Parts: sequence; structure tokens; C-alpha cells
Amino acid sequence: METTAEKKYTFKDFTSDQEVRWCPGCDDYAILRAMQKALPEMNVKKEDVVFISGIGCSSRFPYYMDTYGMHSIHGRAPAIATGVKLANPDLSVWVITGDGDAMAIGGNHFIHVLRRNINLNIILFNNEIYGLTKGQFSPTSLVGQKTKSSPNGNTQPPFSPGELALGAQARFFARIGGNTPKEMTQLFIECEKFKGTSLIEVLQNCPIFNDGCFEEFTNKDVRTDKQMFVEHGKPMIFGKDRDKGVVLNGLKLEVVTIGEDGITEKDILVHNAKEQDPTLHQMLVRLHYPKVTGIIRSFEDTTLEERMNSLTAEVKANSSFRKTNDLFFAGETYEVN
Amino acid sequence: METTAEKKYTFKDFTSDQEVRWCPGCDDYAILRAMQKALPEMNVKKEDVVFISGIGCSSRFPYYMDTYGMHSIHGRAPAIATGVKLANPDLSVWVITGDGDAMAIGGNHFIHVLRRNINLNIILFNNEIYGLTKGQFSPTSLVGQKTKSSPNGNTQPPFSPGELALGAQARFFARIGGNTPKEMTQLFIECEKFKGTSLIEVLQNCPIFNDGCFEEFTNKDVRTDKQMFVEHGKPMIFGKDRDKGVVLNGLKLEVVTIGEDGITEKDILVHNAKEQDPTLHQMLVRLHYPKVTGIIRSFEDTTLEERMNSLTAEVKANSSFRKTNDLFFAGETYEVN
Amino acid sequence: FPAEIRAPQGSLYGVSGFQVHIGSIEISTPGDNVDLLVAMNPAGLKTNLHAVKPGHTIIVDTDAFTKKNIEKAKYESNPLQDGSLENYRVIEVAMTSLTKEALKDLEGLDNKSILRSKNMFALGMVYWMYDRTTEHTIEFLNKKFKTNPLIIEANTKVLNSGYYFAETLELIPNAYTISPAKMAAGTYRIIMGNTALAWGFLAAAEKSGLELYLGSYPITPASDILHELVKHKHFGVKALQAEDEIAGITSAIGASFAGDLALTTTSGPGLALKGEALGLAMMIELPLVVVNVQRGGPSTGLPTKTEQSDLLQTMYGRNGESPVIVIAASTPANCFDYAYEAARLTLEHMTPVVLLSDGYIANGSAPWKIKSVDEMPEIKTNIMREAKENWHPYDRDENTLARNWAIPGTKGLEHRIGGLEKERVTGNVSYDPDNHQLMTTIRAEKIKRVQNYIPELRTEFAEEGDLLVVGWGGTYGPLYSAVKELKEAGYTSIGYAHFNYINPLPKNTEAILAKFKKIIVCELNTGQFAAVLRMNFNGFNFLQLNKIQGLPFSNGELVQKFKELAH
Amino acid sequence: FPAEIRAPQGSLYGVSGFQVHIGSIEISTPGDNVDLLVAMNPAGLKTNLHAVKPGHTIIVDTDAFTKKNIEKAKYESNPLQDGSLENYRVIEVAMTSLTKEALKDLEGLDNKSILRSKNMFALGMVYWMYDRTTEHTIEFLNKKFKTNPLIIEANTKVLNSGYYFAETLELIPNAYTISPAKMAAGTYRIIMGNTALAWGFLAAAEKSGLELYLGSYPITPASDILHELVKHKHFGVKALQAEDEIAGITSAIGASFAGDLALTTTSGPGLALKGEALGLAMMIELPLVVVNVQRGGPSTGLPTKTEQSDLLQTMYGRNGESPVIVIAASTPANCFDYAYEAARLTLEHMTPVVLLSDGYIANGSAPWKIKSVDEMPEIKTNIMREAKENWHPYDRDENTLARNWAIPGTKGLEHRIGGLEKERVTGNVSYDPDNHQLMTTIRAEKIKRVQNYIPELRTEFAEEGDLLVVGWGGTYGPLYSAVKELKEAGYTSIGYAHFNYINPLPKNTEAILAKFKKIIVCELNTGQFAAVLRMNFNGFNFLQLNKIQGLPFSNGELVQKFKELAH
Ligand SMILES: Cc1ncc(C[n+]2csc(CCOP(=O)(O)OP(=O)(O)O)c2C)c(N)n1
Ligand SMILES: Cc1ncc(C[n+]2csc(CCOP(=O)(O)OP(=O)(O)O)c2C)c(N)n1
Ligand code: SF4
Ligand code: SF4
Ligand SMILES: [Mg+2]
Ligand SMILES: [Mg+2]
Repeated sequence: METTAEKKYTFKDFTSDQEVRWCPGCDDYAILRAMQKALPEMNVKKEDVVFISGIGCSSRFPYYMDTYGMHSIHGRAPAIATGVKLANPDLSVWVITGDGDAMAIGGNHFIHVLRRNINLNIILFNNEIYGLTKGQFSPTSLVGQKTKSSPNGNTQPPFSPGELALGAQARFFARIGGNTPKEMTQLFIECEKFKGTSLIEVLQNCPIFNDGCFEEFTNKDVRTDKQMFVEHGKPMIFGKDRDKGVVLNGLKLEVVTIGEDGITEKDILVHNAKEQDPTLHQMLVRLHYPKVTGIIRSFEDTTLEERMNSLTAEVKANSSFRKTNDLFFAGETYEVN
Repeated sequence: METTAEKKYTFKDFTSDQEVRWCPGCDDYAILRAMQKALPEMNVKKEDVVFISGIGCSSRFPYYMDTYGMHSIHGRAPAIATGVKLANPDLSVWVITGDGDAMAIGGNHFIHVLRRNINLNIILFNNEIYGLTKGQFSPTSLVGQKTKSSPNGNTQPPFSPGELALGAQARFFARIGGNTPKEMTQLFIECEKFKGTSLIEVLQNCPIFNDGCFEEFTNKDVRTDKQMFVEHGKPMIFGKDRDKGVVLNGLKLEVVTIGEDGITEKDILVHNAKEQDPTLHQMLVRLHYPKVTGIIRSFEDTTLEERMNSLTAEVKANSSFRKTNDLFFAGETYEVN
Repeated sequence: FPAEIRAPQGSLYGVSGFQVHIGSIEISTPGDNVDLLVAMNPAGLKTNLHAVKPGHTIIVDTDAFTKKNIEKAKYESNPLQDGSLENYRVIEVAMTSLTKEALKDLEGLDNKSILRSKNMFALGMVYWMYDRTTEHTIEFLNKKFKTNPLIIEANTKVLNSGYYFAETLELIPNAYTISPAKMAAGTYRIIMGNTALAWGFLAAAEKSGLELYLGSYPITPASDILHELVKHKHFGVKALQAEDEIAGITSAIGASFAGDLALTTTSGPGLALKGEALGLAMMIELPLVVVNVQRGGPSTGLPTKTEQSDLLQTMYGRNGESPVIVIAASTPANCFDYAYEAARLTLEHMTPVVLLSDGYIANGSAPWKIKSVDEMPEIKTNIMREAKENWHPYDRDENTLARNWAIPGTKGLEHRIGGLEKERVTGNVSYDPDNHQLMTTIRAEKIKRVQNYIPELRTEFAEEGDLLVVGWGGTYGPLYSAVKELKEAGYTSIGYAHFNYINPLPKNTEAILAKFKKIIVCELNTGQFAAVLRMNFNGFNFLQLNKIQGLPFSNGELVQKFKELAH
Repeated sequence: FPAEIRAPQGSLYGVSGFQVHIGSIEISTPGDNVDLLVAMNPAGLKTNLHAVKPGHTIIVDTDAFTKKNIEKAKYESNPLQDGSLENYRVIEVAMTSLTKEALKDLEGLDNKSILRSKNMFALGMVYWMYDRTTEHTIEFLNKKFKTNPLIIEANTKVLNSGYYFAETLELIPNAYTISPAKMAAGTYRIIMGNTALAWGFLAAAEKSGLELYLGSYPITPASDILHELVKHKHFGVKALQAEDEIAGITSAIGASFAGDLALTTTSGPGLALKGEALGLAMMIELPLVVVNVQRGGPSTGLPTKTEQSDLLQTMYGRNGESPVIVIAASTPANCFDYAYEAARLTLEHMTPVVLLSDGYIANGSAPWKIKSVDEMPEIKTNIMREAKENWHPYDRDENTLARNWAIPGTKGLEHRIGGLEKERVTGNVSYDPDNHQLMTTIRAEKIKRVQNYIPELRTEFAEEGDLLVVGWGGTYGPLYSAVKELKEAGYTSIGYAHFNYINPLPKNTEAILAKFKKIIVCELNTGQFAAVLRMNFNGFNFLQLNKIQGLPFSNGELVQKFKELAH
């Protein structure tokens, strides 16, 4: 199956006949549309695209995509997607998951798919809440957050999806705000291009149960000042006037102002997303100001299916077994008459 | 229940009547003995000590300790231990687990117990193999490793227990060789002292299915040259002649020789295990030469039970409900006669 | 559909703003008390509240509850916050903003029509909750506004938004049921099944002098039990929202080992995940209550609908021979009693108990004759307070066969337990064949002996006769009413036996079955309890009435079926 | 104990170095062929191999297989590596070093006695594998060496080390069984149950033209299936050793969705964890085979022992109404046939199949009349190769009711499936009550119709008569022999019916049951299949013969019981 698309698609080709059922105002709409716009820009055939989701508001996503899809069970999408990809490596496989789906019940599959580095894409809808079940705290909810299941405030310190992912050997990690669809579309295209498991954390607002949780740095008015969109090989500069930058001081990242006390653009750290050592990537993931978006890590490595396929090829080459009969009748057999 | 021990114990007090059943030559014997020697040095009463294990060779550990213990089911020990500790925070709770038990089937509970930072201790017996089930590769086995389930070599890149743990927000991580019982005993004592979830990775040799997997740096002859035992506040010096040291170069750790090209002890990095920022700790975990042992990270933070208990106290103080009747008859009730 | 929806004709009675005649549903009980009120503003709430019985649902547009409006309606304080609605099920929705949001891409709509269309949002929600499609209304809109396509589009869009909103949030209609039997004198309050269930455990903890531990992972329709228990830290309740169902139950097992009254709550798919751990609890013979609020299955199934299809999973969803005690609540109010009973049985018999509820009674509300803990039966735990001469962890009570409960922190009782087969008495690991046979027998016998500590089965309406109606769990209300109605209509030889105890079955079960010519087993599945009866009792012909539509039995279908069989 | 252990008296026949008379066990079949050989060195292997039948176990001390020794024994090449032992089950143990290690803390022992005591290590292993305690031997040692306490301590220590070593590694004895019926002419090989099972799937994949996918997590006694399949990459087998049982089955579901013949293998506790996912596979109606090699339960139970106690878990261990096809292999050799059959049924009927095996047949070996794939039945998949006019994902075959299988990569068949209830035909999410009822019925009917595609039940030894012996799964060998023995002894009215198809049961089951006065259901549990029969067939009195000791039936207990009942 060669993977060059025969014809160009438009987002309509990826829009299913099902009416979208999220709450009015939910960021999920923007993510859906970004995906429908990104797919035509990728070098994939519609029939080769598969969306696998778990359970949650976010996980209803596949119903709205006119591709192959499975709305599976809670937390298991990464494992199911692994089977899909191993069965047919030519497919473009996407995992759609939420903060609870991926990091609560699905935590084990989440870390293992990243470890194995199979070539598929994971979109993590992080709204720091369980939406579908009407608003309990999730593994990314903040300490003190008041929810249905924490009326006096949450007592469980959160995961940082990026830190957990890198700790699990993730080769590709990107982060994006749910209200910046253009950048999101671009990132979706990038993560399809990346060979290996790519994870995108979308900071998704849930207006019903956790409204404004990312406001502080996603709000239109402050966004450019509070977010830094990093790109490989580019200096880490941000701010409305592009005059803020990040420099390294010992083992800490510091924000400086270009032009002030002798700082010039040359002093600013240049992003290297592609190096194997994740030290810088982990520091960027942890940074609070500015909040780092864009592709933080993208280290190309051998994929699981490549390793498996080359072993299989090697074994086939060295084995005389072609049909099962070759095996069944080989070695010690005897006759009864 | 005050926790000062009434009398001093000897290791015999912690030795059960069950005969130890591991294979002759297994490192597990040394770990068991180290624990039996460490407990008398801790400020705990025997009846307050609880060992919870999953399933695996290592998980038979509790049978040999004359304390309270549960040999539970595969992978669930961290969750069970969480319940034990929340039910009675005065207990000294220990999780005994293997690389498969903790990071394969138990991966989700493993990362969540670390995230929550409940005050218990986890001893991870890492032999990079499934011992009990007769030698399949585990999530810490190396790529290419030939095992019962990977006759042509393992294709799944491994986790690094330390990296995974720190990615999951671990506050305490230590590493030790299975053949250095004295240091191990000391670490066990330290991790009981630490308030929060403490994780010790023991590099445990399995002579039957993965003999010599850590030889390269645990072998008696090379140990001092290949391992660096770090201590908080002390310079990172190692080597038979204590003349090797680690310095920081940009975002990389480098090994230097004290006395050569002008390097003096003052140039050597001083270990800070207690800082919140894990950047240095992650670098140390990743270092191959020297292999870092000792307490790599030990950042004191509020524990889950502290957060829960203070909330409970606060609620109790502000509530008029003492008995359930106060609740049942409160608010809108009416009479039927 | 739900019992409380009647008469396909009529108007959406008493719901403010719905004077549009849509000839669809009337949400009311006979006597025209409103079962569901949509309050678009404080005034609407004030004028219509009188018509709504406590225990019923009120949907409010929170956007409209501004200080100004509240004062205009002459409320002293905000009724949404001052607790004056605590006896109703209040669903707060920012309807105005949601409606605006839904219409934001529609050009040329004036604000007035936008606001007017918000009624459609409410209507959409109501339709989803009561299993009605939006079709007819859309047709109706097309007719009514045919001259104004924009309005049609707007209203349709908003109607669907409301419908989908309710679906996405898995909103569940709540059934208000008054037990058809006459009520004993006493102090009552309106209570929802899940709340009553949570309170039953609070009472059991207080009575047994233990602390209550809950390990749970949210899942519809069981989550409200978690939501309720986290509110009661003042009683020392420890609740851990766990990372998954397995951690929910295993952390509860740990808490039980350490001496708490341990509980885990879930629904069908969650119970499937707890099977292995439940087997461990059964093997190590520790007290543990597992609550399964059943929903429509299989797989994710119909999360918001009711069903009784987890019975056999509850009985057998574990590896090996691993019997546990199984009981089922049958009304919103007695969820309290059976929660308490589950705690009593697990503590006294030292083996796990699974308590079955279902979406219908869990979300239903009813009057509850308040029980003080003093009136509740004693709970005798098997705790070993101190060491004694040659004590063993698997020493048993000779009557119940319950093993003793030695709790960490108790000096001299240090011991190890685990999931491998254990040697009788000592509890050490044992591979001995005869010991395995013996232990298997003991674990089964332990459950059987529970028969001596539970009430016998009762029949209502007739002691013997032509037809025995058999039910279990949450179908009590409809079944009782149907048989009662028939008795009053002169069908005097129809008896009714309802099972709350499933494993073990009451001692006198076979005797009662034998008193009737025909037996019909009614359940919301394809015949699981009938199967259990067939396994246990030979030579009976168990007829079945099964329904698997995510809905409770309707009076009509029951009465008709029973009539047929009664001759 | 295992059938192949006889005569409590005697010496450890043929096992090199065991001339010490320990009056304990003789591991041999009648005719004095050795069932287990311990070869302490190449010479010992050479001289004793003749006495060991293929398929039996050989324990070798790998330390003694040095180049020198191998030459001394006049072997051309190392018999452990040149494949000449491939028809035996070889357990390689570095016995010399383990013995030394075990004695390293014992002072004053000369090397000679250390080496001599290594026999005790082997003996300890053998004892554990055959359920014998070490007591008698220790007594014996105490007597024999009473003058030499050091030797006593050394030997005891080593004996126990060997015993514990076998326990820690969960070593499993292997039973060699020749089917008591006379063998048809043809080409045979000795095969172990788990290997035969793995090969059955290889054959099914080749026949159906699909690639074989295995998602599995190791667990005793199922791991060997994984170990076997990873060896066959030359057939394109894809095996993922998953992070846990849930990932094992869910990755298989993904592979099935993408068009592979998907398989997951486990044992009891693992099956408990797969329940929720199995429900999903059943709901989305994809082909999937789940293999459960049963072991002693409950919980961790007796991992190395055999049992049949997962039957009801297999039938009901999922939420909601979720029937699946259940079949069971009955001999090491026919593990091949039922693996193939499981694949055929799941592919042709588009619903999951659970194949039951057990520790006894899985680790047992027997002669297998080699089957070429050409002789195996056709497998017709339901794959949609290309798009067609108004196609729907839930269009069904009118005979089997199997839905069609549209595979990602096929143009024009893009569709979504999931765990929520789905609308008939379209497969869209549906909350419609009647649709739920209908889909529940269809899913059940689909299973029922499998009856039309499986063989009828056969009775052996008698078509009708006084007593019908009923068995299922792995108990075939002992049951067959017992009834055969009785027939030859003149008990001509005892029939034998063995079930390999459990759900659905063969069409003619009731007819056959009706032909006998008494029916006795024999199983290694407390009566689970008897319960299934009671659920299905009214008015029969099913007697039970149950054993739950982790061991197969012994001929003696069966013959005696059947005799009693035959009059
Ligand atoms: C086995 C199982 N357990 C629990 C649930 C209930 N449940 C469904 S979605 C969900 C969490 C959803 O949160 P998240 O993954 O963050 O998705 P969101 O709704 O926020 O997009 C839960 C607890 C379930 N459906 N299945
Ligand atoms: C639910 C379940 N799945 C699988 C198993 C089989 N099993 C027991 S221990 C084990 C892995 C042991 O490896 P590890 O945790 O590294 O411990 P080790 O034996 O190496 O000390 C496995 C797969 C089991 N007992 N239970
Ligand atoms: S609940 Fe929140 S996340 Fe779910 S659809 Fe509504 S707004 Fe979106
Ligand atoms: S198998 Fe390995 S880990 Fe297990 S007891 Fe033996 S040596 Fe130790
Ligand atoms: Mg979420
Ligand atoms: Mg291991």
C-alpha cells in the first residue's frame, strides 16, 4: 500500500454525518476542526486513517471524523492503537484521549506506548477535570481545586503530562492551547510527519466544569506575553514585542529582556528539540513563565515496528520454514501403521 | 500510638519461621538480610511494620519477615499499601516489588503512589527479567536481550526506573547494588526516615535467568571505579583513589580527574539531593559512567495523609455534625402519623 | 418509559415558558404534581415551586439568578445557595450563555429571539432525559415558523444543543417513588437511593466503631455515592478517588487489612475490572463491601439507563471457586438498610459482600423513615484485640467459620496472608491437595452459613396459590404495585416474593416456591436470576418475564402478563 | 497424585545416582519406562536415555555437560544443543553450582560430600514436582547418618534447596498420556498441549490467509504458548508481550479491527482482568480468540496445579448480557484441533471465542497424528474487500447473523464502532429502548446459531442405558479409561459423553441426556458444568463427581464411583 494520496482532500472529506454533541463553547470543537483541516495537508489516504479513543467527552471525537475509528473503553486506547499499528504499519493511527482517560485509568498503557515508540500520534485533551462524569478532579487537577469529588479542595498533587511522558522515554512531546487552532493544525501535521510516538498535550478549556483553567496564559490578551511557542533551531524569544527571551543560568532557565543590561539576541538560548538528551526539554516542560508551547522534544529513534519487522525479515531469511507443514513434519516424527 | 520502640530489636526479631526459598546465590537473600538488620535501627515498633508485596520471586519477601505482611496480587502492592497507610498513618509501610510487578502490570499504581507522595517506602528489586515465570524480558530489559519470550532479542526499549519515577513526581529516589548490603542497610534506614514516598531501586542479580546483568559496575573489582555513591552536600567524587569527580559543562555532566589539568576538589559538583527542581537528579539518574548509587533525590514535601488529615480536622472544627443522627435529622424532615 | 411519564398527549405542564403546544409529553404524576420544573428565573421558580413535590427535579438557568432578579422575585436570599431546595434534585445550567454560544455563528438573529429560543434548550434536555426524540418538535417548528427559516434553524439548533448537552453530561432522570404500601408513623425525609446507600455505611461505621474507608473511581451511575461520602469528613470518612477501579478495590483491601470498614463503589464495567482483586479479598478472608450500581450493558452499553444484567458477573466474575455474599437493595429508601446490612455481614462473616443497586433506584428518590443508629442491629466484629496463646490467623469462629481479624499495630499478632492457597489454621502457603479441597469447602460453607443470620423469605398478597411473582433488587416498586392492583381486582391467588438476599438464598426459598402452581421470575435482563434458581432448585418450572430496554417495568406490561398466567 | 506416579514403595528407578533406598516414589509407567530422568552428566544421560519414552522429562545438571565429559561419554556433539532431545521436556539446571552455593555457609564439608549431596538437590526438585513432602527422606537421612550430623545438615539443606528451587520457578510435572483408544495409521510426533495449541493457530492463520497476532502477558501455565509463537516469525507471527493482561487483549482487539487473526492467551487471574475488554470485543462484534489455560484457584491459588474452576467466569465474567462462544480442548493433541476450531468459529461468526485448556493437558505431552493444513476445514472470513452501495457496518449474514468485517485501508468503508449500544444495521450510537432489546436478542441468537456449525454430541461405549458419564475439557483421558475399563469388565450400560463445546451446547445434548437413567457430571471444580446443564435443561437430576485438589482424576476414584452408580 503506497501512502501517497491520490487526490487532495478538504476538511469536508473528514467530517462525518454525525452531529457534534459537545457543550456549546467547548474547546473540543476547535480541536476537531483543526484536525479536519490538518488531515488534507498530510500525505495520507483517507481510508488509511484510524482514530482510536477511550471514554470521556474528548473520546467522542472519532464519531465526528469520517475515517475508520473506534470509541473503545476507558483508558485502553493506546493499547488498542498499538495492535492496530502492528497489524498494519501502513495506517495513520491516532489516539484521542483525555487527562483522566490517559493518566488515571489508562496510565499504564500511556507510559508503555511512549516507551515502545511505535509510530502513532496521541492527542491528549487536558482540561484538568473529568468532564463526562460531571466534574471530578483528575490526575492533572491542582491541589486545592474544588470539584464534585473534592468539595473541600483536591489533596492529590498533579502529574505534569510532559514530565510523565519524558520520564517514560517519550521521543516527541508538544503542547498547544485549545484556543490557537492555526498552530494546532500545524502541530498535527508535524506529529504525523514524526516517525515514532508523538504526543500533543492540548490545553483544553471545559467551560462547564473547569472554566478558565488555562486562562492565565491562554487568554487572547495575555497569550503572546505569557506563552513561548518554541521551534527547533530558533532562539527562545517571546512577548508582544518579541523582546523577551530565555537564557541558561547554571541549571535554571531565566527570562531576560533583549536590549536591557546588554542582552542581545545572541545571548538567547536556541531551541534544540532533536537532541537525545532530554534535560533541556524537561526544563522547558517545567517552565511556568513563559508557558512553553510548540514542539518541545522531537528526537527521531528506531520505532518498535521497525525493530520487529527487521527481526522478522532476518528470521525469514534464515529459516527453511515457509508453510506450517515444514514445521509440523520437521524433526522427530514416526509412523504408525 | 506513639512510635518510639520500647526495646531494641535484633535482626532475629524480624526473621519469620518460614524457610527462605529463593534460588541459591540470589541477591534477594542479601536484601532480606539487609532489611532485617535495618529495622532494629529504626524508630519503629515491630507490630507497626507492614510489608505489602505483589507477585514475583521478590514478592515472597514478606513471608520471611516476622512482621505484618501481605503477599497480594500482581502489580497492586502500591495501591494496597496506600489503603493500609491511609487507614492507619502510624504504621511503617513497605512495598516490595519487582521490575515487572512495579513497571509492567503495576505501572499505573507505581506512578500514582509516587505522585500522591504518601509516606511509605518502596523497594524495587530490579533484575531486568521476570524471574518467577522463568525468564521473560521485563520493561527494564535491554533491547536485544535474549530471553524466553525474545529468542531473537528484545525489541522494546526499556524504562529507566529513576527517570520514570522522577517523571511521576517522585520526591525520593535512591539506587543501590544488590551486592553492597552495608550501604543498602543504611539506605533502608534513610528511606524510613524520609517523610513521603521513598523509592529504592536495588540492582538485583538473578543468577538463574539474567546472571551478571549489572556485573559491569557492581562487580567487586570494578565497583569503586564504576560506581559513584552520592551523598547530599558532599562533592561528587569516586574511584579507587577518590580522584575522579563530576563537573557540570553546560547541560552535561562530565567526569574529570582531580589533580589533572588544574582540577581541584573545589571544582567538583556538590550533590544537592534536597532541592525541589529535579534537573540535576534526572541527570544523575541518566549518567552511565559513573553509575550513580545512593540517595539521588530526597525533596521533603507535604504528604497525602497530611493534606487529608488537615482537611478533615478543618471540616470537623467547622461542622456541627458529631453523630450520624445529627446528619439524618438535619434539614427538611416531616412527620407522618 | 419511566413510570412517571404518562399520556402522550397534552402540554409540558407547569414548566415555565413552555406554552408552545408540542403535543409530546407531560411530565407529571396523576394529580398533576409536576415531576420536573424548568425555572428560567427566580420568579418562575417562586410561582411554580408549589406544584413540585420534594424529591423531584428542578432545572434552573443559573444565568438568570442575578442579585437583581432574586430581589425582584422577593427572595430574601439566593434559593440556589440557601439550601431551601435541598429536598429537590437541582440541575444548574447556564442556559442563557449556552444558548448564545450555540447560536453565535447564526447571522441576523436579534437578541430577543435568541433569548426566547433558550426554552428550546431546556426542552431538549428534558427530551433526552425522558427518552423522547426531537423529531416531532422540529416538524412542529417547521410548520409554525415556516415563514421564518432563520427562527426555525435557531430553535432547532438550540433544541439539539440542549438534547446533546444532557447526553454528553449523562444527565439522568430521577424517578420519585412513594412505596405503595401505607407509611408507618414517624419522621421522614426525602432521600435519593445513592445518598441513602452512602448514609447506611456511615451508620454502620458508627455502630461498629470503625472508621469508614472508600476507595473509588468515578463512574455513572455510582459516582454520587463518592460525591456524598466526601462531604462527611466530619465523621472521619476517608475517601480516596483512586487512579482506576483496581486501585479503588485494592486500596480498600489494604484499608481493611489495617482495620477500617472498607468499601469500594462502581458500576458494571468497573466491577469487571475488580474481579481479580475481589478474589484476593475472598481468599484472604477480609471484610470488604463492593457496591455495584448496575447500568445498561454490555460494555459501555447505556450508562444512564437501568438494568439488572450484572447478577451473574457478580456471582462468578472471578477465577477459581470464589463465592462471596451477594445482596441487593430494592428501593431508594432501603438502600440505607442494605448498605448497613452489607457492612454487618462482611464484618461478622469476614468475607466480601457485593451489594447490588441499579440506576433506577440509585437516582430515584423517596420518603425515608429516618433511622437512628440506636435502632440498628448490633455489629460484632471479629477483631483480635490482643495476643493469646497459640493463636493462628486462620482460627475460625465455630458457628460462622469467620476467621479472626488481627490488625497491624496489635502486638504479638504479626502474620502474613496472601493469594496463594493457605494451610488451614496457620494460613501458611500450602500446595497440599487435601488442604486445597478442605479450604475450598470451608470457603463455600462459610457463605452457606450466612443463611442462619439473615431473615427468611416472605411472600406478600398470598401465602400459596396459582402464581408466584418473583423479583429481586430494584424492581420492587413496579412489581409490588402490579400484584397489589391485581389483588384489589380480585386476583387473590397471586403471591409475590422479592429477593434481597441472592447468595446465599434464604433458607426457606424452596419451601415457598413449592407453594405455588406457577412461578414467574421477572427481571431487567435475559433471565439471570432465573438461572440462579435453576442451579439451586431442581424440578421447578421457572417462567420468565424479561425486559432489557434500559427502563423499569411498566405497570401495564406486568399486570397483563400476570393476568394471563393467573388462569 | 498425577496418574503416572504409582506404587508408594520402591526406589527412584532409573534415575542416576539414586540408589539410596528412600522408600518413597517410583516415577514410572507400568512396563518400567522412566517418566522422569535426572542426568547428572552426559554418561548418565547416555546410559539411561533408552529407558525414557519421548515426551517425558529429563532434568540435567548443565554444570556437568563440559566438553570433556561430553567426549568421555562418546557423544559427537552436545546433546543439549544438537536437538537430539527435542522430543523430551528438558529442564536444565546448574545443579553443581546451586548445590555448592546452598552449602557455602556450612563449614567443614569436604568437596566430595558436597558433590554427593547434589543428588539430594535433584530429589528435592522431583519431590516438589510430584507433590511429595521431604519429611520421610529427612527422617531417613537422620537415621542413616546419625553418626554424622554435618552430613545430615548438608543433605537436608540441599534437599530443601532443590525442593524450593522447583517451587520458586513454578516447575510443572509433565504428564505423558497416550490416548487409550487405538491409534490410526499415519505420521506422528510427540507434542505438548501448549505447543499443539500454538500450532493450531499457525495452521488457522495459514488457512484463512490472515496474519496471526498475539497480545499476551506471561502467566503460568499459559506462558509456553507465547514462548512457542515468538519462535515462528518465519510465518509472520506478530507477538507483543504486553504490559499487562488488559493490554494483551485490547491490543489484540486493535489488531482484529485492522484485519489480523487476533489472539490473547492467559490463565485464570488474567482472564479476570480481561473481562471488560472481552465485553467490548463482543459488543463491536470482532473476531478474537481468548485462551485460558486454567490453573488452581481462587486468586493466585495453586499456579502450577490443574483445575477446571474458570468455567463460570468464562461464561459470565463480564458486565451486561455478553454471551461469547466457549469451547474446551480435552487432550494435549487435540489442543491443535480446538485452537484451529476457535479461530474458525470466531472468523466465521464474528464474535469472540474463549478456548479453555488446563495445566494438565497444557503441560502434558502425547503422540499427535500430524495434520497437514490441507486436511483442515475451510475458513470463510466475513471480510469486505471493497465498498458497495448502501453498505453498513452492522449488515449481517442472514444465516450466521455475523456482521461484515470492514478493515481499515479499504476505500469507502470508513466507519466508527464502539462500546455504547449501537443502532441495528448502521452501528451508530443508539439509546433507543427497543433497539437495545433487539440488539441484545441478536447477540444471543448469534451464539445460539453456532449450533448449526458444530458437530453433534457423541456418546461412547453405550448409546443409552443406566448411567451417563459426563465430562468436559481436560478430563477426557482419565474418564475415557475408566469407562473403558468398566465396559471391558462387563458394565455395558454405562455411556460416556464428553463436551468440547460449552457455549452453545451441541443441539442434541438434551436428547442424549434423556437416554440414560442416571447422569453423573465429573469435573475438577465444585460443579460448574453441572450448573450450566441445570440452567439449560429442566427436569434432569444431575449427579456430581467433583475434585478440587489441583490434581486430575485418578482411575481408582472414577471406577469405584461409576460402579456404585451402575446398579
Ligand atoms: C471502566 C470505566 N470506569 C469509569 C468510567 C467512567 N468515566 C467515563 S469518562 C471518565 C473520565 C473522563 O475524564 P477525561 O478522560 O479527562 O475526559 P473528558 O471527559 O474530561 O474529556 C470516567 C471516570 C467508565 N466509562 N469506564
Ligand atoms: C494477574 C497476573 N498476571 C501474571 C502473573 C504471572 N506473573 C507472576 S510474577 C510475574 C513477573 C515477575 O517479574 P518481576 O516482577 O520482575 O519479579 P521477579 O520474579 O523478577 O522478582 C508474572 C508475569 C500473575 N501471577 N498474575
Ligand atoms: S463537559 Fe466540558 S469537556 Fe465535556 S463537552 Fe462539555 S465543555 Fe466540553
Ligand atoms: S529466579 Fe532469579 S530472582 Fe528468582 S529466586 Fe531465582 S535467582 Fe532469584
Ligand atoms: Mg478531562
Ligand atoms: Mg524481575
